[in-house]
Amino acid sequence: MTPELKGFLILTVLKMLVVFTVVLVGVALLTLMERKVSAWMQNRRGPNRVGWAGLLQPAADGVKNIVKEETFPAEANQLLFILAPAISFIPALLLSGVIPWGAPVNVDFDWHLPLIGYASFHGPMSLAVADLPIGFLFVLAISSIGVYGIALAGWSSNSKYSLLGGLRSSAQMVSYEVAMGLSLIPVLLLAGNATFSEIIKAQQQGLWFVASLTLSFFIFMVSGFAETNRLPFDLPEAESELIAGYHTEYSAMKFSLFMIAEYANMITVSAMMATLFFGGWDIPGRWDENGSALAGLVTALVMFAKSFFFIFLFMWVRWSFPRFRYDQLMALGWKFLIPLALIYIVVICVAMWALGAAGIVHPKIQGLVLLGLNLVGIYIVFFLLDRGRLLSGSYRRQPAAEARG
Amino acid sequence: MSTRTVEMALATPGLDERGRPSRLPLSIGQPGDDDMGAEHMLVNIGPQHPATHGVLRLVLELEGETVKRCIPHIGYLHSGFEKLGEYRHYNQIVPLTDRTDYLSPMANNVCLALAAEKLMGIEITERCQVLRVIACEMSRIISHLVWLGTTGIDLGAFTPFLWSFYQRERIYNLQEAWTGARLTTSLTRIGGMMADVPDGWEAGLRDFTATFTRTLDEVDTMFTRNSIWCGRTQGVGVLTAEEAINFSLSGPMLRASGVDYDVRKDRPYLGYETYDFDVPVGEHGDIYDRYRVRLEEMYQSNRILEQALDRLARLKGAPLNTDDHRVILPPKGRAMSDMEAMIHHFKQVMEGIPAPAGEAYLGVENPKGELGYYFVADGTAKPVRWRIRPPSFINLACLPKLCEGALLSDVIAINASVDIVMGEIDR
Amino acid sequence: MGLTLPPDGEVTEVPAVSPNWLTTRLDFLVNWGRANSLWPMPFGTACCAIEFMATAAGRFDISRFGMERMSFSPRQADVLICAGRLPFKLAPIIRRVWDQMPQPKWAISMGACASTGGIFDTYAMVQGIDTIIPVDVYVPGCPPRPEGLMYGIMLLQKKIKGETMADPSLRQELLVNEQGFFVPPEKIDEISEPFGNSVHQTRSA
Amino acid sequence: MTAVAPALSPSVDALRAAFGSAVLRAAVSCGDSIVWVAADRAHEILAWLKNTPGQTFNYLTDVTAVDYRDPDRPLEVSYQLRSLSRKADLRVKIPLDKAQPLAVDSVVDLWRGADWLEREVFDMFGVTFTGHPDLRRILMWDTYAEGHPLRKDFPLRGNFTRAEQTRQALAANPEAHYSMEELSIADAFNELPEDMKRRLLDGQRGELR
Repeated sequence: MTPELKGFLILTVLKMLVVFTVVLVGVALLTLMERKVSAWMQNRRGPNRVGWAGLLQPAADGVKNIVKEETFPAEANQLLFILAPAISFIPALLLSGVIPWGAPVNVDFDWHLPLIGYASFHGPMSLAVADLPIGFLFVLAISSIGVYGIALAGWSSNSKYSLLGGLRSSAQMVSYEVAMGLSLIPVLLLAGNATFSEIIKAQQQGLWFVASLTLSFFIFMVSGFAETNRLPFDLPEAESELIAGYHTEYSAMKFSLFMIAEYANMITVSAMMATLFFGGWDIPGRWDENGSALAGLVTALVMFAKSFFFIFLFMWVRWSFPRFRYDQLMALGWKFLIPLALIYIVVICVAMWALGAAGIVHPKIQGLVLLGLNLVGIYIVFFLLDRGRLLSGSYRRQPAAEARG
Repeated sequence: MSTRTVEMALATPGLDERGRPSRLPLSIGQPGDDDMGAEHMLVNIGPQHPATHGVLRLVLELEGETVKRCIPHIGYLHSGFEKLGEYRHYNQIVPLTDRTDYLSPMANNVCLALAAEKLMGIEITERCQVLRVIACEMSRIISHLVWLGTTGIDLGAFTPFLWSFYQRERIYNLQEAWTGARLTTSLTRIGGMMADVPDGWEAGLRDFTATFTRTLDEVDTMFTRNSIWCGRTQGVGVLTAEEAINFSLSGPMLRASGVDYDVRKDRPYLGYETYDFDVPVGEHGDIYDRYRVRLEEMYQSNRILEQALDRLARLKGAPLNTDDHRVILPPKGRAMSDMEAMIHHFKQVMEGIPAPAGEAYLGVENPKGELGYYFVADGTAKPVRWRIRPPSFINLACLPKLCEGALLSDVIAINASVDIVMGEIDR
Repeated sequence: MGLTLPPDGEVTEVPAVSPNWLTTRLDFLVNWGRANSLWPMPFGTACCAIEFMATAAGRFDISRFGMERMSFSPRQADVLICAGRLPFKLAPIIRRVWDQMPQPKWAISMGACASTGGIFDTYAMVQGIDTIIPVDVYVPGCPPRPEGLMYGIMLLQKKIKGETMADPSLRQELLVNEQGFFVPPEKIDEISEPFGNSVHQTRSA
Repeated sequence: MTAVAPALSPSVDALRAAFGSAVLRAAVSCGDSIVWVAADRAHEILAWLKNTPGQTFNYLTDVTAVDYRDPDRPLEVSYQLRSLSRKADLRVKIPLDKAQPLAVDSVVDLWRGADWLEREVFDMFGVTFTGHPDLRRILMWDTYAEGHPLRKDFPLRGNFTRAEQTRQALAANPEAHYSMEELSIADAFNELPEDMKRRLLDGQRGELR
């Protein structure tokens, strides 16, 4: 093993430790944040008895769940029942490995370590655990594994509520996976690369993709909400209908794993939204290219802030909206988002070709042109076509005349 | 050709002596049914379920997520109110009425007092009437607030529940100041009230009426034009006017179907004919119209409250209780100093107020619908029969009809839109 | 659980549990977690359920204790709060919900009806849910004010903090034969005071 | 509450003209008009009241029954009718001799709202409503063995001891509260095997196994 490889491995392990720790601690804090945010929206206080301002609440929950009795329904398929939380938990963590959490940092070391020997590393180090050349496909592939966990949980519990939750979840995930994938194709077209860091570079050169691909961002965001099973798409665990949906029969730590997976998914999707459409760790002004540790830290903070905003958005939406009905959810996915994404791909392709033919090659100008195109598109989609009609499913009517008698 | 019924947790099929299954499959599939269509699942919702508003139990026969049949099972909160009432004096029944429809206790108290007064032929004073109107309309507001919040939860929106409970707490404060209890008010007595409102109470209620509609406006902003909300509620659980009448529905359920019937307008009591208010009537008979009707009713109740407060100010110092010594206890001071008054007090408390033989039915417009108390008396101080006409019991009876062909999520929404309270249904 | 009294004259030896430092620390940690993360299973039936909702709502806000996550699935619940009256028709349901809850579990009987039957001394009502499930904290009132319920919750927290994992009897499940959980009537009378409208009235008759 | 002495509803005279001796008597109590009719023609009379122009009692407010403290006095089933358009009320009462089997014709075919109300009267008083599509107990469970709670011969605390009540309640399988037969009785009755039909007609449904 060469010293370079050793250095690379050491750094990777370190990065893994840091990222996974941060994500898991983040998940714990997010559960608290969710409770605090909801309390804040609902004229309440939220947990504030344990630790300072309730900061230890997730710890108390965790301790309690670890020492709580694990129940196994008598008729459940024991193997799958145990496997299901793990299947939904692992992909959620894996996904956080490919997100670049900050600008590359120049690392330069040459160490002699006991047991390992010489290890050295020179050059820029990506702040993703693995900046895969197929990062993008990796995300799509792994995130669709998560649905197995939920579907298996629903099926193996041998409970009707769980079964319905699992079925709903499978249908929902499959449908929105398509929309999500399609919505990302314009990003690929524009970036010309599937690596996250390259996508960020493309946004640095041009505009952030939220400007040049606004509709894509919209589709991705909606699908992201659906993929994470968050309200208004939380049908698999619709509390008022299916008690707790697919995890009705789960107790203690197995149940916690589902919760951790949900919040980890939320972090990942938020980070992807930030990466793909809001320039990732990019700060306008381009001063972060020197690769210093300070730049890495600042960009990581910026990335964190962007993701945090989307996480907050998740919670904001959750505590504001009613839930979709199953057929409306399907209608939204198949009749609205997927056709829209397909049309949008065509539009972007044509626009790119036209830009190329017109000789406009400067990325910023290209982005501005696309922004104009998107504004037109938004107007058409939201103000001419939709106005809430497509969501109403099979039935719609004019707003009822004033109900006063 | 499969006519299999999926029964997973419901029952183990038993065998009779001859070894045949003693329990029949739920659906007898017709020859020619396609395989997919013939496979039904039986889902049991409740009695302990977040969306059944208590202990209602719904057995749903599902085909996929479509409800083929909905069979409500009630009685899980049957406490024997009517039987208990036969062992109580008329005034002792008042605390029981708190606990039937516990979402609007004061309106129930008022209904009981009115029915007993009708039975005994007692006139109440004008100030008492105004105070009872205030009690009824406060109850309507808090009951509808709970409805609004819980329906929001059932449809997935949690936040309005807490907003509406915040306003409910304000009414609780007023109730507590008036009656000493937050929920079980026992406000009325036959011929009058348990107590007059305390000093400064009107100002508190005025403050409430002036500000609480802000919450309604917020909810209105959140829901009324929300496309998810409209999609979930419009065209779901539709009942036409004829069906609604045939099902004996009452209250907002009936009015949302387009029947302009309100006990306050059509058979006025407590001088409701002299108040200026509108009765909102829907036209489609779906959940959305029920929502609109109830929301508007809260605004209208607010109007009534404001008018009643004006009258209350005019009637300051007027007598509260009727001057009928058969039913009204002598003042405490006299009972403590005057022998006759004390004997009278003692006899009235211990022996109760005898009602003349006869019977009386009186219906009032409760938040849930027409609440009717039906007394049969035989000349003693305890009723032979105390019958509650429970509006939500009768409204709920149309649930199987409303749920036909709906989706599972719709059943929850429909059930919420009926606005049931199990204490009243099961009694 | 209080339902098994030793026969007269027999002295039961309490096993001397020697609390060493590690187990007490562990007990402290575990009890701290359990006491501060009591997810309620709201078994709300009647009026008390409304007060329970008020407790969960803004002004009183049960979420401060980390209890705002209502587990409507008994599998994830820690404390069953029976809020409201319990008719006989519902008795097997609450027993089943209780059986479905994983250990450790506690029960709060909220309100007079759940604790004793309250004013409903009728043919339909269970006279106190402690004839059905073991109860840890009784909250009196008809209905109890939210403050009362919160006091009950805090009492339960105090009780939990005094438990030790070394005592398995705390987590013993009551015997359930094929007829379900059943306490003989004479036992009920023996350990309960006269109640109801008359001093001659007992729990069982 | 009004000072004007209330008069008997004009519907009573119309009923007397149409049905003669089937109208047993009529009275006014506290302003409500009450008419007693014979049980065997009750359904006919109620249908007439609902459908005849000029009567149009299209709204069934309530169905209930009264068991008097006097054991010789007949049990009365009471229908509270209302005409929404005319704003008129009428209470129709059917006296039932307690020595005979208590049975009345069901009015569910006239008012769907009578469905649960009649079931409740059946449950609480033991009055059988002939022709009711799904007559079974509604508030108490199907195997409830103590009797009909609102009858005067039923003690307030029930016929059994508390211990026995608790034991029975806990021994009950919650699923047994509704059996498959009950669920499918409404529309699958004709497909049932003969012996089961007979058992159901005898009222043996919902037995615990």
